Amino acid sequence: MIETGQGDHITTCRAEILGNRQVARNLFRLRLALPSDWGPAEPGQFVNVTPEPAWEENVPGDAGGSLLRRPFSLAGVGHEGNRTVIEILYAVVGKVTRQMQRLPPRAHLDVLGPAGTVFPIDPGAHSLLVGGGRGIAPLLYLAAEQRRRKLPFTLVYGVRTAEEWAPLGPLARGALLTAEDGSGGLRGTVIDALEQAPAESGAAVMACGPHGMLHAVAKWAHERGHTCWVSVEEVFGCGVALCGGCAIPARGGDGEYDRYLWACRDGPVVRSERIDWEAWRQLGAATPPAGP
Amino acid sequence: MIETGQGDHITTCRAEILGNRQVARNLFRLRLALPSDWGPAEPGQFVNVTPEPAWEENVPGDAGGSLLRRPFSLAGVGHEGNRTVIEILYAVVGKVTRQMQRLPPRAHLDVLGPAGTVFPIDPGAHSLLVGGGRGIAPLLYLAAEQRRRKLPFTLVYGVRTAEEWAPLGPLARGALLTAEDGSGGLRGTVIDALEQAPAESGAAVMACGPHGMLHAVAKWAHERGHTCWVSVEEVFGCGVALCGGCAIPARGGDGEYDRYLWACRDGPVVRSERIDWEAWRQLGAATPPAGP
Amino acid sequence: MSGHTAREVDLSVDLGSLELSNPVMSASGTFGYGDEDPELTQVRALGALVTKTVTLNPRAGNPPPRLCETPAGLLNSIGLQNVGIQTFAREILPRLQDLGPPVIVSVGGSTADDYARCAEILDRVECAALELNISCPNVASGLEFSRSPAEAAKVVRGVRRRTKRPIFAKLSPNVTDIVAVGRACVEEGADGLVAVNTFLGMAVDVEREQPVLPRVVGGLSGPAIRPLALCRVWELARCLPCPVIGVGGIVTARDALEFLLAGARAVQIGTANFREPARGAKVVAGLRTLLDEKGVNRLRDFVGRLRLPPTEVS
Amino acid sequence: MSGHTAREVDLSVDLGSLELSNPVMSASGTFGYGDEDPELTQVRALGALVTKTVTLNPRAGNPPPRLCETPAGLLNSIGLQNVGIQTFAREILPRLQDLGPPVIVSVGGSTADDYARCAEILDRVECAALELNISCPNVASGLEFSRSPAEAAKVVRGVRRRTKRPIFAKLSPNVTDIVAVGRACVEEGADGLVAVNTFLGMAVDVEREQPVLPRVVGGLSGPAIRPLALCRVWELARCLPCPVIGVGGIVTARDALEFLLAGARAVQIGTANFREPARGAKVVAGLRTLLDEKGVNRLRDFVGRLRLPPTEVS
Ligand SMILES: Cc1cc2nc3c(=O)[nH]c(=O)nc-3n(C[C@H](O)[C@H](O)[C@H](O)COP(=O)(O)OP(=O)(O)OC[C@H]3O[C@@H](n4cnc5c(N)ncnc54)[C@H](O)[C@@H]3O)c2cc1C
Ligand SMILES: Cc1cc2nc3c(=O)[nH]c(=O)nc-3n(C[C@H](O)[C@H](O)[C@H](O)COP(=O)(O)OP(=O)(O)OC[C@H]3O[C@@H](n4cnc5c(N)ncnc54)[C@H](O)[C@@H]3O)c2cc1C
Ligand SMILES: Cc1cc2nc3c(=O)[nH]c(=O)nc-3n(C[C@H](O)[C@H](O)[C@H](O)COP(=O)(O)O)c2cc1C
Ligand SMILES: Cc1cc2nc3c(=O)[nH]c(=O)nc-3n(C[C@H](O)[C@H](O)[C@H](O)COP(=O)(O)O)c2cc1C
Ligand code: FES
Ligand code: FES
Repeated sequence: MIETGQGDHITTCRAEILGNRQVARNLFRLRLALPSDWGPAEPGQFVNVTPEPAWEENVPGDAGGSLLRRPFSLAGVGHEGNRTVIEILYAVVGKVTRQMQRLPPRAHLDVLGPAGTVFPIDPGAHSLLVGGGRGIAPLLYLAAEQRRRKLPFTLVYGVRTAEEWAPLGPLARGALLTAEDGSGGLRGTVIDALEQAPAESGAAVMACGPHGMLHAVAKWAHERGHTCWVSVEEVFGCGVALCGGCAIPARGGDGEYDRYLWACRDGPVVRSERIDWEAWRQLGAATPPAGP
Repeated sequence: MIETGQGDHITTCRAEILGNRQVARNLFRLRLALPSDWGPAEPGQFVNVTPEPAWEENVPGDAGGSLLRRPFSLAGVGHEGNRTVIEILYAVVGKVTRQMQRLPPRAHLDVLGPAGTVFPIDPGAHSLLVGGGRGIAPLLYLAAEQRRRKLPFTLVYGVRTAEEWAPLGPLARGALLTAEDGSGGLRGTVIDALEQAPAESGAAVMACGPHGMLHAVAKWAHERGHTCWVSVEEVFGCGVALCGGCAIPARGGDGEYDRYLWACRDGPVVRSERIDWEAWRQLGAATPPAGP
Repeated sequence: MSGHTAREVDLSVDLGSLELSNPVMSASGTFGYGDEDPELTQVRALGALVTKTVTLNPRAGNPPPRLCETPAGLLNSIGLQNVGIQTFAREILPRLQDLGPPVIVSVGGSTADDYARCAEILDRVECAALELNISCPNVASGLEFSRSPAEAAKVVRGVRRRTKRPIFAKLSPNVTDIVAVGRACVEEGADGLVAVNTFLGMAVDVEREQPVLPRVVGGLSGPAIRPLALCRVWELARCLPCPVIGVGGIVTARDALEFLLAGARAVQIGTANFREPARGAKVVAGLRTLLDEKGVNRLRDFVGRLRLPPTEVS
Repeated sequence: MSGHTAREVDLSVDLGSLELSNPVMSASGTFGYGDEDPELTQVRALGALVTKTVTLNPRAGNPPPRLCETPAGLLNSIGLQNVGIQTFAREILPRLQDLGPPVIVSVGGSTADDYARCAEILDRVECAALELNISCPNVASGLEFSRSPAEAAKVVRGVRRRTKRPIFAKLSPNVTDIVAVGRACVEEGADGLVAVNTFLGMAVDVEREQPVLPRVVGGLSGPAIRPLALCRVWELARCLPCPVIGVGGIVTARDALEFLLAGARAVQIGTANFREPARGAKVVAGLRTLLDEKGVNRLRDFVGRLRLPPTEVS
C-alpha cells in the first residue's frame, strides 16, 4: 500500500470563483479557478481559504472580518483550459462559511494549498469509501480518482435526512446511501450500510465525517482486520505546521512529545489506530454541529 | 436670524443604495433610499453610517470590519415615490470610505440620523456659502434649499486642482470657483474668491472645509463684521452625544466644563467665534488629508 | 431558533440589596448621562442605567483627538469631561429618575476624599447605587487607585462611611492580580465589583510621526478586549463571594451569556452603543430568546453554571 | 506611493552585539521551529528567525481545542509542545543555520535552573542569541517568572552565568508594572527585552456551557492586542536603555512603523503568519517602500523618533 505523504508545493494565491451553488440542505459547492501549475493535489488534501481582501500595506489597522483562514477538503480537482479548477463542498456553520455563501461568481477567494496528507491508494484492494454529512467531500475526489484509475471501490454515504445528500453524479452507481430518519436510501447509519457492502470489499476503509461516525467506522474496520484511514478535523490556526494549534490525541507514539498529532501536517488523513478516540471524545472533538 | 437647533427624530435604519458614482477626482456621490417618514432633515445635519452587516444575535464574536460608524454631511435630501432619498458626497480616505466605494446599487448601508445642528437661514441676508474640497457637501444642500426658497446667496467653491470639482448643476450659475493651481476658475483659494463676492453679500457666511480654510474664512468674516458659521469635523465615536469623543476646543464658555464643544451635538454647525482655532490647530485638527 | 416570543423567562437578578429586572446595564461613559434621546437608546429596556463618571468639580476632559479606532477596538482619551457632582445632582440626576431603570451614579476622583465627598452629596439625593470608577486610565492618578489593593481599599473605606447605598467598585484590568484588588474592595464593604475598565493602549500616527492621542496613551474597549475582560470576570467570580458585573466588548446576547456563564451577575454594554444606541435593549431581547431556547426559566439559575473540564490538564 | 523600488534604504539594526540586516523577525511559536516550507514562508527575507520555545524535556503540549478565534484576535493554548532541547540542538538547530537569518532560540522552563541548563546546552552549539520565554500563559508556572521582578531576575541571572550569547527576555503584559520587570532583567544582564507575549484571555462555548479551551484560559494575540502591545513597548523603550523588540498584532509594514517610532529596535510577526506564511517578508518589503517615501535612508535614524505633544495636558 502506498503510504500517505505530504504534497510539497504549497502556495497562497488568489482564486476566481467560477460557481457557488447550493447542492443540498446546507451544503454548497464552490468551484474555483487557479493557475495551471497549482498543486499537484491529491485526494485527502485540503485548502485553507479566506474571503478577506489581502492585507495591503498602508491599510490602517485593518484586521478584516476574520483573522484566520478556514480549511476545506478538496472535493475535486480538474483542468479547464489553462487553469486548474478545484471544488469544495461546504456547510454554512459560522462566520466565514456565512461569508463564503454570499460570494458571487467572479469574486475572489485567497487559497493556501494544497496541504496535508493524502488517502493512500492500494491498487490491489476493493476499498470502502465512507462519508458522513459534509464529510463526503474528500471521498468524492477519492472516488472520482479511483474510478478514473478503474480501481474497485464502494462508496457509502450517510446523512441525517435525505435532503442533505449531495448529488453524486456518475458516482451514485453502486453507492450505498443511508439516511438516519429513513427518508431515503437505507434507514440508519453508515455502519448499517457497511454491513451490506460487497463481500470482497473492505481491505481498506477510508472515512470522513463527524467524530462519532469516524470512531464507529474505525471500530468496525478494526474488528474485521481492515486497515482504516480517516480524515480528521480540528480547529486550524495555519494549516501548514506553524502554530501547533491542530493537535489530536494520539496513540502509539514513542514518548511524551508524541501525545498529539498535528491534523494539518500528520493529517488530515491518518490511520485510525494513531488516534486516541476516547481522549478526543472526552475533550469534545471539534467537529462543528452539522446544522447551521 | 434663526438659531441652529437639533433635529429631534434620529433613527437607525437600513438604507438601500440607489447610486454610487464617482463625480470628481476622489469624490463619490452616494444616493440612498430611506423610509418616507425619515427625518425631517435640514442643511448642515449629518448621517452616521456603517456598511457592516447588522450585529446579529448569534453571530459568534463577529466584530465586523469597522467598529464605528462614519459621519457624512447631507449633500441633498429629496423624495421619490414613497421614499426619502438622501445624497452624500464622500472622498475615499481610509477603511470605511474604501469599503463604501465598492458598494453596488441595491446593497445596503446602515444609516443613523439625521443628527446635529443646522445652518441657520436668515431670509434677510445675501449669504456666502463657502466650500473647500469635499467640504462642499453640506453647502450643496444648503444652496439648493436657499435656491428653492428664492433666498439670495453666492456659492464659493475652492479645490486644489480643477479635476476635484464636483459638478454643481443648476447651482453653478453665479458660483465662484477657485483652483489653487490655476487649472480652472480663479487661481487661488476661497479667500481670493471671497474678495470678488457681490458687494451686498456676506452678512452671513456659511463654510465647510479643511481646518486651515475654515479658520481663514472665519477671520475674513470677522474682520468685516459678518456672522460666520462653520461646519466642523472631529473623529466621531457615536454621533449622538453618548461618548464625548468629538471634542473641539471652545472659547467663550463659562467655566472649566465648557472648554470643549461636542461636534456632534453642539455642531457640526457652530458659530466661528465659539471655536478656539489656535488651540485646535496646535492639536492637529483631525480633518483628514483630502487625498487618498 | 424557536418561533414564539419568549416573554416568560425571568431575567431578574440581584446585586446584593439592589434588584434588577434584567442584567443589562449601560457602561459608564458610553451612554451620556443616560438621558440622551431615550427613544433612540431605548434606555427604558435596561436593567439599570450607569451614568458617565461624575467628579467633585467640573472637568473639561482631554484635548482632541480623543478617539482612535483599532482592530475591533476603540482607544479613547475622554478624560472624564463632566459637569461636576453639584450640577449633576441638582439638574441632571432628577431627570434620570423618570427614565425607568434604577440609576447607578459613577463617581470619580483624584483623592480618596473626593470620592467620599461625592458619596456624601449623593446620599442626600435619589439614586440606586454608586459605581466607583477607580480605574480610569485617562486622567492623572486615575489608575492608581485600582492598581494597588491598599489604594483601592482607601477609596472604598471612605465612601462606605458616607453612604448606605450599594457600592460597586470598578476595577482596572491593568494589574498583575485583579483578585487582590477586588478582595481589598470587598473587605472594605464594597457590595460588588465591576470588571473591567479599559486596557492601557496607544496608537501612532505614522504619517505625522506622533501619537494619535495627545496624552499618548488611552483606554482600549470594544470586542477586541472581550476575551481579556471575560477572563478577569471569571477569576473574580471564582475567587470572591460578591456579585461581579461584567463589562468589556459585549455586543450580542451571546456575548453576554459568556459572561453570565462565567459568573457575572450582570453585564454592561459600552462601545457597542456607539454603533447602535439601542444595543442594550437588543441584548435584553436576545437574552430572553437564547435562554428560552436553552429551556432556562430563571436567569438566576443560569449565572455561573459554566462546566469546567473534569481535570485541568497542564 | 513612489514608483521605483526602494532598495537603497538601509534597514539594518543592532540589538546590542547582534547585528541584523533588517528588523523583522518571526515571533516564537508562530513559525514552527523555523524551517517549515522555507519557500512558502520566505524565511530567508527575515532579519532573524526566532524558534518556537524549547524546554529542557520534551513536552506534549495541551489538549485540544487549542485555538479560538476572537474579534481580530486569536486565543491559544498550545502549551509549549516541543521536542526538548537535546533533540532540538542535535537534529533541528543545525538545519536552521542553513536558512539564512541568524537563529534566536526561544527557551522555556519550569524553574530558573531549567533555563540555565538549556543555556548551557545551547552554548555548545551554533546560535545567534537566546530569547527567554518567561511569559507563557499556557503552562503551569509559565507566567510566574514574568509577573514579579525578583523571579524574572532569577531566571536571567542563571542564564547569564552560562552563556556569553546575547539574551533577550520576553515579557508578559499581564502585570501592573512591566518596566519594573524589564528593569530587573536588564540589571541581571539581559541584552534586550521582547514585549509582549500574549494577554490572558478566555472564551466560553455558549452552546456547551463550557470553556472553549480545556485549560480555561489562554493567551490572546493578533491585531486586537496591537494598541496594548505598542503601549508596553513605548513604556519600556522610554524608561530603559536597552534594545526593545516589539511584538503584538503586527500585520503590515505600517504597523511595524508604529512600533519602531515608539522606540522598538526590531519587531516580530506572530499570528499574521497564520493567514500569510510570508507576512514577515512582506513587512520587510513594505518597510523599504514606506521609509523611502518618508525620505529615510537609514532605519537607525528613524527608530524612536516619535514626536511627543509639547505639553501633556492632563
Ligand atoms: C482538514 C479539514 C477539512 C475540512 N473540510 C471541510 C469540508 O470539505 N467541508 C466543510 O463544510 N467543512 C470542512 N471542514 C470544517 C470547516 O473548516 C469549518 O466548518 C469551518 O472552518 C467553519 O468556519 P466558520 O467561520 O464558518 O465557523 P466558525 O465561526 O469559525 O465556527 C463555527 C463552528 O465550527 C467550529 N470550527 C471552526 N473551525 C473549525 C475547524 N477548522 N475544524 C473544525 N471545526 C471548526 C467552531 O468550533 C464552531 O463550533 C474541514 C476542516 C478541516 C480541519
Ligand atoms: C460632521 C461630519 C461631516 C462629514 N462630512 C463628510 C462629507 O460630507 N464627505 C466626506 O467625504 N467626509 C465627511 N466627513 C469626514 C468623514 O467622516 C471621514 O472622511 C471618514 O470618517 C473617514 O472614514 P474612513 O474609515 O474612510 O477613514 P479612517 O480609516 O477612519 O481614517 C482616515 C483618516 O481620516 C481621519 N478621520 C477618521 N474619522 C474622521 C472623522 N469622523 N472626522 C474627521 N476625520 C476623520 C483619521 O484620523 C485618518 O486620518 C465628515 C466628518 C464629520 C465629523
Ligand atoms: C468613550 C468611552 C468613555 C468612557 N468613559 C468612562 C467613564 O467615564 N467612567 C468609567 O468608569 N468608564 C468609562 N469607560 C469605560 C467603559 O465603561 C467600559 O468599562 C469599557 O469601555 C469596556 O466596555 P466596552 O468594551 O463594552 O466598551 C469609557 C469607555 C469609552 C469607550
Ligand atoms: C499559536 C501561538 C503559539 C505561541 N507560542 C509561543 C511560544 O512558544 N513562545 C513564546 O515566547 N511565545 C509564543 N507565542 C506568542 C507570540 O510569540 C507573540 O508574542 C504573540 O503572539 C503576540 O504577537 P502576535 O500578535 O503577532 O501574534 C505564541 C503565540 C501564538 C498565537
Ligand atoms: S493548523 Fe497550525 S500547526 Fe496545524
Ligand atoms: S461623537 Fe460621541 S459625543 Fe460626539
